[in-house]
Amino acid sequence: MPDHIVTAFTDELEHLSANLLRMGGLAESMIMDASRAVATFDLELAREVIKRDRAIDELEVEAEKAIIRLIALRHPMAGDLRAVLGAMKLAGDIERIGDLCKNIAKRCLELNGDENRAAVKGIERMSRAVSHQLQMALDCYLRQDIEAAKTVLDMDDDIDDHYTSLFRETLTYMMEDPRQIGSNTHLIFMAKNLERIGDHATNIAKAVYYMVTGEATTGAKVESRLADDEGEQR
Amino acid sequence: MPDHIVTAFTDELEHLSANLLRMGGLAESMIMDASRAVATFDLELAREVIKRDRAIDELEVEAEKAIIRLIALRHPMAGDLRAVLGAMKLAGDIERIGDLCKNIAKRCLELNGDENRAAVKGIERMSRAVSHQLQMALDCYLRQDIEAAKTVLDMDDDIDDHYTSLFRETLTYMMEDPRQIGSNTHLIFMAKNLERIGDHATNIAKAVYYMVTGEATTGAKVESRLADDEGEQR
Amino acid sequence: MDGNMEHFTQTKSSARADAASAPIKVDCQNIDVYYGDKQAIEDISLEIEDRSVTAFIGPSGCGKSTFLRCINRMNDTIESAKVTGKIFMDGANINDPSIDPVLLRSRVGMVFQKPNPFPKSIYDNIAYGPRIHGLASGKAEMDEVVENSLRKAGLWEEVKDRLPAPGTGLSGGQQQRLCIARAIAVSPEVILMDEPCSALDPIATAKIEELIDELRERYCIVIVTHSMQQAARVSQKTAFFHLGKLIEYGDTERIFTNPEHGRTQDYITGRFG
Amino acid sequence: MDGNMEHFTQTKSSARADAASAPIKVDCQNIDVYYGDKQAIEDISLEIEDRSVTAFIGPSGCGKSTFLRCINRMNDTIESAKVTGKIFMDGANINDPSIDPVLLRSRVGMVFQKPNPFPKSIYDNIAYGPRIHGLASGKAEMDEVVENSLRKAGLWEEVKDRLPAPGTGLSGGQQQRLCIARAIAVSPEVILMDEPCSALDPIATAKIEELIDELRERYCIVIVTHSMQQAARVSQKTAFFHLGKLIEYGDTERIFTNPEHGRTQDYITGRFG
Amino acid sequence: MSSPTEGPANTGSFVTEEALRRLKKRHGAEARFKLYGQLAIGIAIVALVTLLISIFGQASSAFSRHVLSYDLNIEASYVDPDGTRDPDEIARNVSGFNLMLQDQLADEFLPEDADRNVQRELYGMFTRLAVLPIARATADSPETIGSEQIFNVALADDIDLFLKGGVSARKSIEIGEVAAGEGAIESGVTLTLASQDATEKLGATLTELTRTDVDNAPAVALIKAGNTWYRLEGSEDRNLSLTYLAGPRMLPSNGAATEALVLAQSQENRTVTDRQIAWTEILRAQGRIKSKINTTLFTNSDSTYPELAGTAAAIVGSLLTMLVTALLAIPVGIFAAVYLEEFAPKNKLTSLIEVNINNLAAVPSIVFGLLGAAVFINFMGLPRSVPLVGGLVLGLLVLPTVIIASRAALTAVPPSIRTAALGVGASKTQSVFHHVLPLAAPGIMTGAIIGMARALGETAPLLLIGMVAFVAEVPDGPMDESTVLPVLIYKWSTGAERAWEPQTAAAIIVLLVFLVLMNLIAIILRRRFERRW
Amino acid sequence: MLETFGHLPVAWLLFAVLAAAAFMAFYVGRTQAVGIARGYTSQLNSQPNYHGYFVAMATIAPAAIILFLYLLFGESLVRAQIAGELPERIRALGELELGQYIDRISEHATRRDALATGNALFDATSDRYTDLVGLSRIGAILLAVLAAAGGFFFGRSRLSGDFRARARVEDGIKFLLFLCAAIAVLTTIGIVASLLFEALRFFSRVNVFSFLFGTEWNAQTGADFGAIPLFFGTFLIAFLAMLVAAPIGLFSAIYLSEYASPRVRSIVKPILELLAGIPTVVYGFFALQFVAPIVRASATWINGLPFIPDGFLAAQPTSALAAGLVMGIMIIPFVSSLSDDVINAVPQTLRDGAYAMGATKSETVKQVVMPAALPGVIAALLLAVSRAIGETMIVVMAAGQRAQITPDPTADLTTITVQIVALLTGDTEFDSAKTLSAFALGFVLFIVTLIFNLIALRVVKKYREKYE
Repeated sequence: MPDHIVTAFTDELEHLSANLLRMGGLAESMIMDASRAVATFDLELAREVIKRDRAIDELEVEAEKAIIRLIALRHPMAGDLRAVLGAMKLAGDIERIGDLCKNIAKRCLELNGDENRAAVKGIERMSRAVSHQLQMALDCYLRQDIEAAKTVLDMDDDIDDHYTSLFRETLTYMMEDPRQIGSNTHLIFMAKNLERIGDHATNIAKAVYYMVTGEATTGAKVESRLADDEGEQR
Repeated sequence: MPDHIVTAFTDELEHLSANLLRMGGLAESMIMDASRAVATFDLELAREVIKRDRAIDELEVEAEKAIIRLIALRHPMAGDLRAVLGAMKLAGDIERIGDLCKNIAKRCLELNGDENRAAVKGIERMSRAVSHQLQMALDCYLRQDIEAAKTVLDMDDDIDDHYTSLFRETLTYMMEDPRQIGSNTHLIFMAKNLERIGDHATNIAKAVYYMVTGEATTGAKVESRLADDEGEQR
Repeated sequence: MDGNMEHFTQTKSSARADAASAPIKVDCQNIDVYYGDKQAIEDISLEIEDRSVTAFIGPSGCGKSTFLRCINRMNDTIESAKVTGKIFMDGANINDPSIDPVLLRSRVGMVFQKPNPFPKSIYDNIAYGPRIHGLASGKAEMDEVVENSLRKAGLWEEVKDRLPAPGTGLSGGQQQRLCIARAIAVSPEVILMDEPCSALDPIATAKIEELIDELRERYCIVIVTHSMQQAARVSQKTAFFHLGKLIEYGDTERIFTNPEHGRTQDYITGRFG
Repeated sequence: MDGNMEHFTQTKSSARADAASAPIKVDCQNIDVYYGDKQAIEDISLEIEDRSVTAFIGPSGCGKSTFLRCINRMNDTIESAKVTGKIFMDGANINDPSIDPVLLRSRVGMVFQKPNPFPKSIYDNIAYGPRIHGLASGKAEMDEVVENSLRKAGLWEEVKDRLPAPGTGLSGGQQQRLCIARAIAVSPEVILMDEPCSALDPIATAKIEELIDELRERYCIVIVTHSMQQAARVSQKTAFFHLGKLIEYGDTERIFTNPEHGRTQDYITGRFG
Repeated sequence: MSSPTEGPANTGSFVTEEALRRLKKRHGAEARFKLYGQLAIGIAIVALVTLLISIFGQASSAFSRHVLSYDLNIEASYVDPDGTRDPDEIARNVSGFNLMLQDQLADEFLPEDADRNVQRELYGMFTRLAVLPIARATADSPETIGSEQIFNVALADDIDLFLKGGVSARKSIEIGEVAAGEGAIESGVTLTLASQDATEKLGATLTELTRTDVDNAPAVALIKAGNTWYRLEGSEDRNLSLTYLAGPRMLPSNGAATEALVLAQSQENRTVTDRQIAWTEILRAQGRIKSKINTTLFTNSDSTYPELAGTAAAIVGSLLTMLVTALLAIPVGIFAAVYLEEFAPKNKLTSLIEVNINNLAAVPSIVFGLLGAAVFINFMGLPRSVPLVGGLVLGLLVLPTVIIASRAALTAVPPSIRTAALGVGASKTQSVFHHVLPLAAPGIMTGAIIGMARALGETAPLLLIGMVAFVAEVPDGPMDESTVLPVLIYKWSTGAERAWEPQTAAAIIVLLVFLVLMNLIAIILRRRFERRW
Repeated sequence: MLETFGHLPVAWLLFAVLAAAAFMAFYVGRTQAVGIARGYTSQLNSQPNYHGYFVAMATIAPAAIILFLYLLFGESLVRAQIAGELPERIRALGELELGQYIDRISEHATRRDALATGNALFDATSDRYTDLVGLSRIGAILLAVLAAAGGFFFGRSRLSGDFRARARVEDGIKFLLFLCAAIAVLTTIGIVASLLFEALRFFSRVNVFSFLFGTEWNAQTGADFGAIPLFFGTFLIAFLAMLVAAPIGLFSAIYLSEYASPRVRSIVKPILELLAGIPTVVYGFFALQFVAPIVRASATWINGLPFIPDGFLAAQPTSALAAGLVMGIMIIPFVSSLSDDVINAVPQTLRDGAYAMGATKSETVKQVVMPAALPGVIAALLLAVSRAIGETMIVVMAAGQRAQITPDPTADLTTITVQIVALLTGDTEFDSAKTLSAFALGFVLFIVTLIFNLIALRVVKKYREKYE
């Protein structure tokens, strides 16, 4: 697409999208760091991740302001409008991802370090998958690539499967060793959080799809599928 | 505020807000019904609640369309713009509330009916509080009342306390009776969901606050507090 | 033609159906317009729905006004203009030489860029059309026509106490509404508006837009505007013109959120040039 | 309000060059303007920042143009107009009788609603100002002034091959940019624009807006516009006028998202009337 | 139709029979209305064409003039009785030349004993001043005295008019050969024609022309038999009784060809006598009468004799007057317009000035004449009949016109140009003199020229300041007595002799040519520089 | 020496000297300004040229004023001096004769080739006169040169970097422009004053009422001054003229502005304008030579018809009808072009509005354009009437001289303007009632046309404002 006659408009849009990508990058690193903190029981790292959420939040505030500013002052239309509204969704989702990572890190502080290794491994594996999904989603935002966005949507099924098996597994450990119930519950919540991060990554992909095609993100079919992801059972 | 010269604009805004209130009403009833289904172990009611989420989703799709339409065709400014953007947040939050209720209902189907009554009672109590909070939030949206909105923000602390105690309680039950770990985990998740619903109600109040005052919802202080609500510990 | 008109009145009387089921009111087929040697409109075909507002947008000189003026044959009054193609209104080709443009124009009202009330009283401004077409057979009936037209144009309350005052004494926005009332007075079926708000300030503009929205319930309205925002606000259908060609035509909402054609997108988002 | 502004400008500064550090260029104090017996401007005080765009908006007849014309004393050319109050530009009160309005106008350029190039060549259009002010002492120097001005106005590439062609032969948008170049040629410090795009189509408008955005880096620009959207797009500060009074003045972003005053809100959201 | 106010539902009513009938009527009215317009324009154009045709028709005869080319024996006794050969003396001796011409003509055409009336008739074929060119030519080259020179002598205006077909309706017919002629030249001749037909033809022509005459006076026939001219006194069968008029004093020989010139009017009712006609015909038959382009119209000044009167003095007078007018009206008018349009404060006083100027433009021109008479002549004591006063009066007369035209041209310059100039820091005066005035210049010049054209055609005020005086000399300067073209036209048109009519028409054409030229310049200016905003 | 000056064509000489002085002053001023600015001319308040203009202005203006005053009063001074020097017996002659005597001296003295008359006193006075004129001229010129020099140095002294030379120069220009505008006003004052003055003199001899309401007019004999027949003739002819001009002019204008194609318009309009460009004297000739005989013949023919009483129509060689018809033709373009302007000023949007309502062209014209243009059209007609009333040459040549009141248009009638011309042509003395009556008539004419014009112009102005 050619540039706007008013270059400031293009600049602002580009600045917004760069901001979002920065946020996305931060979120990605938070996912990895949080899971590493869990796996290595690195409380320092966990605390650092918690702190890092502040940065994402600030970026989101900035992005939201920029978006309101764009809508109020530039009156974006057509593709531009979709880009701005999509960015709004994106910012919200990434911010939530940040929150969820922070939550994982916080729960990490509650662990005692001798949790079931298999479950911890599961968390780590899952976080890798989720992080990959987010990376893909951000990539398809950068490239405005709807084919990639569709793949991201598909990836979500795997993550849900991960979560379901992790949930079952952890439940089993809990039954085996009731003393571990407390920390295992935290593990379940971590898994749940990762699963939610996956959902948000999916949302990002949906937003990209909307931006590019103009077709509603909230299209009935896709929506219902994603809403169901809420629960771990189907 | 006087009406717009172009009455169709006022009409559309009012229609949007009516829609949101309808959504809110639906969500409110879903909270109550879901908790009742849990308390009375009424699987029929649970199934009905699950079905009802569809209606909220549809309303949200409609609201989102109306919002895009408003932004694209009417170019809302100042208060109108805030109302529209706020409505966008509201719609998302209420839709999430619906999802969470559906999740509670779904988990209800997983229960076996002989869970710890105290915990179930706890869920019921908590859902009453949450429902009340949501009602208040919607009310302050209807009346655009920032004082009420502030009260809603305060109410969230109670709910968090509720959740924390419920979590501890259920954990104790789980340790006492490992066979109940599965269903108790569901109860914990239900409580977590209710707590999340409370967060969304808080979000609604924040949105109202933004709509009316124009001060950023994402104002650093409020934001950090709400982000912390994410975790059950403080 | 008699039969046609009857048909028309029937479809009209079938109340205000929803916009979606609105029948086609004007069907333009392969319209070309030449000014001398210069081709101003190139092969435009377009169906305009009844009881809705259709907006023509496009950069200046794109031919949108020229095309609008085809619909009531105002181009006939320009010496050098030549129009080819067919425009069916209720099945009759209005470009047919047998159609008297004088009669046609009583069925297709027009409102211009600059408010142009006749230098007569407000009353006479409205009564002029019905008078030349013999639409009212007495003073009482004429009073009724005048009142109704002014009411429909949302001007009655503002002017009812000074009907004998000159129309040129009104404010710009009121003048434009007076012109709309004047157009309404001859009970047209189609109302053409050629940038009706470009000479008005935002408030008067908003009032006219409100009026247009109300009139949509009874008339087929076509509006040319160089303000995309206005097109977005008032119209149900939007046609985008460029260099005398029709680039894209469709639901306003779609055009402004998800246009199909790259040129449209570029124009709407301010990327032209 | 001051605190707010500071807060705002700071958050903005992360995105763009800081407009906050811009000093005050024009300081208007208690300006009243009378046309005969009619008071057109009532006690307006306003500080205009250097190197930024300040937009004046308001319904027609609100006095925004009148106020603009105080800044280069164009109201002096209207017989019945009487201006009181002080306007300091770099510390000197320009309303002082010892100030020659003619010299003032060479420091405060003005661009008008309708593009008004002189019916001379493009070159002479630009060269006229420097010539009467003795700003260029030879042909070569003048050529340079002309080229620089045209470049700054983004017109050089389009017209460099036809400098001797008449300025009136350009398109509307080009003419307006020519007028801006002409204003720039006398090296003004402030540029006043009185609805510079109201006679132009959206594309030409966008180009002018782009130009204004570029010029902001060197000049203090004040623009009157009846298009709120335009004010939103181009300005950093916005002043809302109503019935000759300044209702609200502040950062554009704030005015358009969160105006303090009810009247501003009503006007901006289209609730006036 | 139920109620017309129900909205579009009743639009079908437009195509009722009633509506169609109305439409037909409306289109009928349309056609009639258009016809009125065409008629109006038609009438206006016909009026113009009639006017031009009638004037050009009249004038056409004034542009040529008949002269007698006469070989004159310049006799010293007449022209230079003192024998000084002083050119001035010779030139001044008009009566000598005149006498010489008369005597030599008498020698050729009259018998010794011709009575004074006949002599006067002969001399009446020339005006006294007709010899002026001969006198001047002789004065220029005195050596020609005593020799025979061929001169073109202007014929009297009546003779000229006769030769151009004027004076009286007439018809020339052949009436066969002479069968017999008897009687005496002095007492009357009886002529017998060869053919009866010819006699009848003559009779028929006589009655025909008698009928055409307004006064119903009997027609007159002049008979030419051989080279001798007679007047027909009566006829009986083929016998015509004739009176000798002119030509060889001999009876016609048998078989000589005869012609009859039948004139509708008898000589009592016309300005040319029978005998003069006869002489004219004889001279013409000899080829000594020539038609020449009438240069005197341009070279001569006014004269009491139409054939010698010219427009030279009036043209120069007009030019001098216009010069004064232009010097007054154009700069003052433009400056005044600039002041009023650009500088004058808008107050009661200036609006009064404005009203005053507009009124002044519509004040009847004769009032300016009164002003001139009262102020310039009576009060200031300036001489009458001089271009200076005329120019001043006309200058004041066209001043409002120039001001109004200039103001219109100035107003036509869009205000945006002024604000543009002010906007780049030009002063008011600079904006006016650098931008507005140059742009308005074509319009101003057009207005000025049109104003001058009006002044050129103006008559009435000049009558009142005495420019109607008889001026025989080309004026030297603005303080010389002079007249102007339109006044000359007025004066000539009141002349008693009919010959003044074509002369007047010719002068009109001269005036019109000047006006057309000026308007042409104005049109070219307008065409070339006109700018539409 | 004095004598030489007394005869010199000083005007040209002075003009040249002043021009040279101005040029020099300009150059000096400009150079000085450049010097002040040291090359940075943009530092100056005004451009160097304006400093030049200022000095030039300062130099010429006082000199010009002195010379102008000299032109106005110089001769009076000389004459007063001469009058003072004349011997007692001549001074005792009385003002009028003394004045005439000095007139003769002055005339004699200013004639370069004047010969001595032989009258010693006269010749001496004449010489003295010449000397005095020369002296006064030298004085005036010296004064002017001094003033110019003073102005020059004053002007130079004012120059500085801050000096607003441009403003001063522009004030000067504005004053000059104002003077020019004042001339137009002075003209009106002159008209009113002179007419009023002479008319009052007339009314001091003839009763106002007998002038305004008397029905007998015999001014040439100086007997009767009842102007009613003149008023009647004037208005009858104007009425006849309007009868021709109004419909034709109006319909032409309508046709041209509304119906005619640009081509037809471009041909017909100049033709109509041609009618306006023809001098009135030509129309007079046309009326006299062409129309009057036709009118007379027609009248004779009508008189000859059965049922028409003998001598029903006067059938005079000059007649009101002939003058009226031709005047009507003359006024056609006046009406049509004024109406055309007015009709064209009606905005096209109004027509579009009517067409868009389904009006036909003639309906648009009759019901929208003409009502909108009506004030303007009425004003045009009023102006035309005023023109017809004031028209002179046509009536002078074709209307006749007989002051009578008759409704018969073929009779010869006289008008105000005819009588003015008749009374004032040829040598006139400004003392007789006969001459003065012309001014009284002129005054009436002026007032009547003024009223028409005022009304018309007012209407036109209102009309213009409406569409601006």
